[in-house]
Amino acid sequence: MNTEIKILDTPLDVAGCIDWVMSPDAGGIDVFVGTVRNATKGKPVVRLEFEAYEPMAIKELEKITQQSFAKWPLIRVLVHHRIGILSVGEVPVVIAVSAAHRDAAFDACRYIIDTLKQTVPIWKKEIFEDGEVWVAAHP
Amino acid sequence: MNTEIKILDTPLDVAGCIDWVMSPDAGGIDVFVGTVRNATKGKPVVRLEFEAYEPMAIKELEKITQQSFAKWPLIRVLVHHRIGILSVGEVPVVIAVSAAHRDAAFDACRYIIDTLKQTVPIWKKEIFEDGEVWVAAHP
Amino acid sequence: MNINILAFGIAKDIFGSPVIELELTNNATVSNIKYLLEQRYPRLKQLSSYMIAVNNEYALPEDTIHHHDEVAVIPPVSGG
Amino acid sequence: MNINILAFGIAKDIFGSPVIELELTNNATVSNIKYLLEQRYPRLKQLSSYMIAVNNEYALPEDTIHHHDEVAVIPPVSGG
Repeated sequence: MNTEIKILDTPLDVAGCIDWVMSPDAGGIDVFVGTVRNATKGKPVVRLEFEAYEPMAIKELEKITQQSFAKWPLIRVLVHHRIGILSVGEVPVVIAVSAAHRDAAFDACRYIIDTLKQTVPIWKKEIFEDGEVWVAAHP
Repeated sequence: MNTEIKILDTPLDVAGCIDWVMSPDAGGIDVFVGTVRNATKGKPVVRLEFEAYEPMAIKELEKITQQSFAKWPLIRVLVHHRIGILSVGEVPVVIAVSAAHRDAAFDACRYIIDTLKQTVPIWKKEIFEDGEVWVAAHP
Repeated sequence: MNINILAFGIAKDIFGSPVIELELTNNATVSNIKYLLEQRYPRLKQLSSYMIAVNNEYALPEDTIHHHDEVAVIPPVSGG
Repeated sequence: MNINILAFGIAKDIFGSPVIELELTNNATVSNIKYLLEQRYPRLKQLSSYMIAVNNEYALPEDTIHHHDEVAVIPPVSGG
């Protein structure tokens, strides 16, 4: 198989993700690693909580990766998204794309993270010292 | 320091490179991992040899990373390039860029690899079953 | 018919539960569900937007709901 | 003055050595160096292009060479 999509409640293995997309046909791999920032608009973040509607999230991610294979000549695509409680510096998402030529890998990796953030049913709650907010919920 | 540039004659540590650019201020990391392809224009590649004019290569890489910090709001930038003999599947280059927002990380990482391939004095020789070629040397 | 409505993110907080039950007529549409939900949970109207998913796919307002459909409220997503 | 010329990649193969010595007049330019090198090593003219670096910087054709400069032949690069 050329695609691996997982929603995990354990720390993501970034090196393992990159190994998975490696291939003797590949000339370049682009990897996006999301990390939990320590602040939002200057306000310190204590931790994050991610929640997914899992079967639908997997289905939407499959659509996005299939679209990527249709748009670019790719070799392998991996998307791992973490759920549960994350501290500052931890990794909520890893997207890794291998291709014979690097332009396709860059374009596809960026397309996947941009589209994931628009369509995949996963939600992030930011917990501050004095309260908590579901990101993007309100205008 | 926010920049690490190295020319190494030992296998590159991709996971260590990503760890190095991680930061509590970062929201996204983009990583480019070059890999040795098994063929060039359909012809099987046995191995590659990379050679660098080291002091000048470091100087040119410093220019590129400084330009990147001038062009985009970045947090950390790492470039590790390997020299010597590499087999198919091995990693000649890792570029890792962290930023508060992912667009800057993607743009800078792509700019660095594109510019590296144009200006940094490093040379690649492809060794085939029946001969060898310095890549890009002849028209 | 009675349909379970799954809720995630802020919708779960607004409902006070990850799933609620809604009584619908047989030809109920996604639009009808949104109307009923907003009647019962006015805070839904304060969201930037929200979608209804039917059987793990984003649904259109005119789509009709059938007895064994899995229906979910999808507030603005924020993964990645 | 005698200047060492460093060579890399295919230039090293053409010279048969990682460094050669060239005798130059005092006001010699990068252009003059290229001319002398191409005279002695005509295969250089078959390259897609090549540059001269002086003290680890790409040099212009009109730049002049001084006694302690580090001079190198830079054939088309292919790193990454």
